[in-house]
Amino acid sequence: MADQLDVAALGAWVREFARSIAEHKDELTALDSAIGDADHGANMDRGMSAAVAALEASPPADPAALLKQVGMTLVSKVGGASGPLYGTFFLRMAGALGPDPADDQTFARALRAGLDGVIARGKAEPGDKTMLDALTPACDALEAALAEGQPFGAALTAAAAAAGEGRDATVPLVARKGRASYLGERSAGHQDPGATSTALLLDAAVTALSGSGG
Amino acid sequence: MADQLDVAALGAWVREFARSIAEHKDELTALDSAIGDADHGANMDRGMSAAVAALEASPPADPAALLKQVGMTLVSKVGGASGPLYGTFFLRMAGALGPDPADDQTFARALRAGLDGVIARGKAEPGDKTMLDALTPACDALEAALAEGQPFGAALTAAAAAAGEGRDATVPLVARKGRASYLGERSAGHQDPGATSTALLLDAAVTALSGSGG
Amino acid sequence: MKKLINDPADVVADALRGMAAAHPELRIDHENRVVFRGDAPRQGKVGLVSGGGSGHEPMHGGFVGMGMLDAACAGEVFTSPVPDQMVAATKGVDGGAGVLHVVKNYTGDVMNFEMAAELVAAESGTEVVAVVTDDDVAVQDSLYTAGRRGVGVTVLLEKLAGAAAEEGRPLAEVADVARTVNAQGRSMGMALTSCTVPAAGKPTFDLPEDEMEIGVGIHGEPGRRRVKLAPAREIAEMLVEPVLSDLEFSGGDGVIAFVNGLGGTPLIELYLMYAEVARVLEKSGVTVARSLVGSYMTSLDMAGCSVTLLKVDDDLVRLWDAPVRTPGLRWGV
Amino acid sequence: MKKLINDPADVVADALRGMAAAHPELRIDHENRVVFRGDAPRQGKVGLVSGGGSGHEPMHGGFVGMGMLDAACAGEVFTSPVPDQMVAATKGVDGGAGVLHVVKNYTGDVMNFEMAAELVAAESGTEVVAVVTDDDVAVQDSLYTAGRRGVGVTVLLEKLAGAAAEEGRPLAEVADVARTVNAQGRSMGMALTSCTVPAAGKPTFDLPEDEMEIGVGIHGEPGRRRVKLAPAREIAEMLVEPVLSDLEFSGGDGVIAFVNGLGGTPLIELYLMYAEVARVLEKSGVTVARSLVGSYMTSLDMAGCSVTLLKVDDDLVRLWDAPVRTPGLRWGV
Ligand SMILES: Nc1ncnc2c1ncn2[C@@H]1O[C@H](COP(=O)(O)OP(=O)(O)O)[C@@H](O)[C@H]1O
Ligand SMILES: Nc1ncnc2c1ncn2[C@@H]1O[C@H](COP(=O)(O)OP(=O)(O)O)[C@@H](O)[C@H]1O
Ligand SMILES: [Mg+2]
Ligand SMILES: [Mg+2]
Ligand SMILES: [Mg+2]
Ligand SMILES: [Mg+2]
Repeated sequence: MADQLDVAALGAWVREFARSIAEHKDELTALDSAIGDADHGANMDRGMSAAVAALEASPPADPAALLKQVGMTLVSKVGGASGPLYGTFFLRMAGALGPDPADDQTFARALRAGLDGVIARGKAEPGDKTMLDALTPACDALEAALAEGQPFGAALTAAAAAAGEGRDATVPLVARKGRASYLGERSAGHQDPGATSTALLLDAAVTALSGSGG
Repeated sequence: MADQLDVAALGAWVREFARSIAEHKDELTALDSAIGDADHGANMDRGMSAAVAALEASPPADPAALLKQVGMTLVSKVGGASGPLYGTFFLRMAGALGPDPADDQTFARALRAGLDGVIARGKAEPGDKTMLDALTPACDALEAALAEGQPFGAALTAAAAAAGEGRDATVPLVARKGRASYLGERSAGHQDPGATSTALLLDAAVTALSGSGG
Repeated sequence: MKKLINDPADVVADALRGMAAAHPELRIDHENRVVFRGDAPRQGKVGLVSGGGSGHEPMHGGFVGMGMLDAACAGEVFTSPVPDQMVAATKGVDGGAGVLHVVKNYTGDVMNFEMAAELVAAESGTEVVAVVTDDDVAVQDSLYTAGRRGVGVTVLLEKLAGAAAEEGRPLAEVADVARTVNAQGRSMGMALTSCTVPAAGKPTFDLPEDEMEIGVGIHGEPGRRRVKLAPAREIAEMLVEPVLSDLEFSGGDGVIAFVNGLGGTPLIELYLMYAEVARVLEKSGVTVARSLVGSYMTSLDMAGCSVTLLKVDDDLVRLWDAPVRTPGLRWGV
Repeated sequence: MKKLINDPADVVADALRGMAAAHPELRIDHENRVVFRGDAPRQGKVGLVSGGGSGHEPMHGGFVGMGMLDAACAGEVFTSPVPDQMVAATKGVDGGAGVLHVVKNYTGDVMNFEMAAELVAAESGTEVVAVVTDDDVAVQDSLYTAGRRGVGVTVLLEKLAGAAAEEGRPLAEVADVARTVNAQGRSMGMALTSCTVPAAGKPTFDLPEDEMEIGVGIHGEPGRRRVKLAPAREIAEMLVEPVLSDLEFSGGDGVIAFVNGLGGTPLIELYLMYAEVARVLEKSGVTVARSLVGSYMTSLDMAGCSVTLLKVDDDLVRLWDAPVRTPGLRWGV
């Protein structure tokens, strides 16, 4: 079934991401303490709680409206680097989705659009030790798996695994973007907080969307 | 020999007091940390070092001049409560001594004059948990021992013992004067720093003057 | 001990060098450690002299200037200055109209200022009046003790009496303003951490992570009681209630409300405390005529704050609003 | 965590309530967390808007007022404000002569201000120019990185560009002043202790009793290197040397020398540091035209300081001396 990614499914994804962020809040802040300013957990949790509250308060009618609402909420509630970046990510995803439930390919294209939005907004490249280091391999893996004809659930699992590997691979990197870049060489040896929250986003997709794809 | 308390002997007393203060500086400051502002060691050490330096720089000609110089130095170098109090103590002692070497009785009278000066300046009473609680019993003991006809060394030893007992007896007291009074009941259970330095003053007299008296 | 200092013994001298470099409009007598107004003595104006131990900056040196003090004597850290300094300051600001000594009620400060006044009286015809501040309600007032400490009211008094002197009022009136301010002001402080005296090298007292001291002064002396850490709104009550129950503050022309930081507490927390203090005052029917929020009377690096309330009338409000130009307080000029 | 706060989540809102209570001359939009000049918008005057994460008080809200900012947006602690706030601020100060955004160079701040400018452009005809400060020599400048942080120069820029706007200069000239200030200023900071972010509840980094961080910013991020504690005179050299070797400061009309406290450091230590900084500058042939010593851009309760030097000419000195009336900086009025 290639058209199961409806507003309910995407809403479940957003809720699962919010739950997971709340669960990992302290871990994200601890990572941000080592090479940043100790607020990534609080930022993401404030934003995703607000996104879920907005879903409750005014349930969006379709997938595009839902992700747009999430993006707008993040832009107007988070601030910092993660607010505009995750906000742009969801807004661009929304722009790539129509009002109808999405199929696997549409979802993958939307994820890529989100990634492009993050690049346009933040001007980082893979290897800069940012969330891109999790998001880029995740997009690549999702597209590759779908191209190989894997089922959506398996493709998402591959994407989440790639995101996790990308997150782990940030450890040895010297940061070139974001706050961690101020540390120069001292940023090496620490995992990037944004890549960590992005890996949680992909894990949430596995949990919430695996049963929905085609 | 009742006229051995000459300028050399009194100078030795002042030097021995300065040495002892320097040795006990941290202890005095620790006592003042518990119920005051952590400066009694530094205050006394600054003052007595300056007093000794002044003795070196311009050696006074006689006992009165010597103790006056010490008192003036303390008044103009120490500040805080101990500066005016110890300063007044030495100035009043100086006033009670003549230019000639003192005998035992004259020394005892001078010590009493110093004590009266501390009372006049600080308006405290025995039992207020101040240096008076060491100085008052020391004066009393010195006078009593001399009245009994004890030799000067033994009388000084009795005075120093009384000062030590007075110092110890400050522990349970609730302070009514000085900074410790701000603590109210919480000042009980701590030894008074000023009574402690005063006991050192009497110990220094034993060390430096015992051989000089009659 | 973590401090931006050189040798602990040189802290006061080194800081005065910095003040001199940063404030060419002041004249600093480094030998006597007196900060003078650049234009002291002002002929015909009552001279205001204060001073005390160092470690409370900007008090007192930072309050020297037009509309406030004419000179301030800097003692060693937490140690009253010596009479020689006060004599030099008094002579240096004597413009023929007499000199007011503003003295905080500590045994050492009172005795040293007394000795200075005796020396001035013996040496010259300068008329000196001393006013002693003793506004700390944390300390029980009694004839048989050293009495209350002088704390936050001192800052307000130096501003208000300074304005009165600047207006040209005679010594007796300036002293009256000072006495009125002391009589109508009360303070209470608290500490989250101890301070560290440079010469001592370690914190004056230990305070567990979950406790605070209520009723501290400004010299690192422990407070009246130790209690569990509490939210700012409860701390505000612990500080304001004893002040309000010591003196009637409601009615009249209102109060100057002063939330003071003790040196290690950032401004964001002081504003937050002020919000809570203002709430308690409103609940209690006390009108705020003017307010002051900041670290004006510190206790080295101590984290904590104090609250001072001063009952004011029209005249005091006018004196408060009068121009002042000092490193620490500046407005209307 | 020892702080004068209520719920860590409410720190910014609570502190803004305190600012509002303490400064009736300002107008605070609590919903958008924007501090406005009471008389904003001023017709015909270029509007100055800044903002950033909270935890740096008095920056930026304390610099709102005559001669400096027209509005400041307060983000969460150490988190850039969101575009909605900046849009509200920009609209609220638009007096028809355009609006200058003063943005510190942090990824979040830059992106949020960019989005705000896009929104303003889409919604209205208000002309907006953004100037980004990036004066921190602790960070290597490179096209391939986020670049240098904006630190101490921001305070000086807000004063100087604010004075230019107050004089009635047009947007392009005000922006020129701002760009010149950023181009001619450099800073370097150090920490004796970490700060504690309220929501995190514990120090951002651990620093042993005998070590300090050199090259820190104002968000509790660790510095460039960790070294043994040193006397103030050596610290002054560690801070001033990299600044002097990054830009030629000698000759000309001299510099504004700014020693800034990071929140947990008392004024006595800042004056002491200023004495040492002045000594290094004198030795290096740099003339100090004006100075500023105090805690103007803090990093919560961090103990430490930063040094900023700004090359000035006659015009900048005149703009520096021009009247300013804000909670944080006040003179000449
Ligand atoms: N230019 C950028 N492009 C992509 N991601 C970035 C960029 N800058 C920072 N990030 C991501 O943002 C994360 C930090 O987010 P957060 O802590 O919420 O914001 P801030 O850095 O403003 O405190 C970093 O760990 C990094 O993954
Ligand atoms: N009024 C007083 N009369 C006599 N001694 C006093 C009085 N007040 C204080 N002292 C003595 O002074 C000592 C403290 O001296 P010091 O610490 O040097 O000065 P300060 O209290 O000003 O810091 C106290 O321990 C006490 O013995
Ligand atoms: Mg962060
Ligand atoms: Mg003491
Ligand atoms: Mg003292
Ligand atoms: Mg942040």
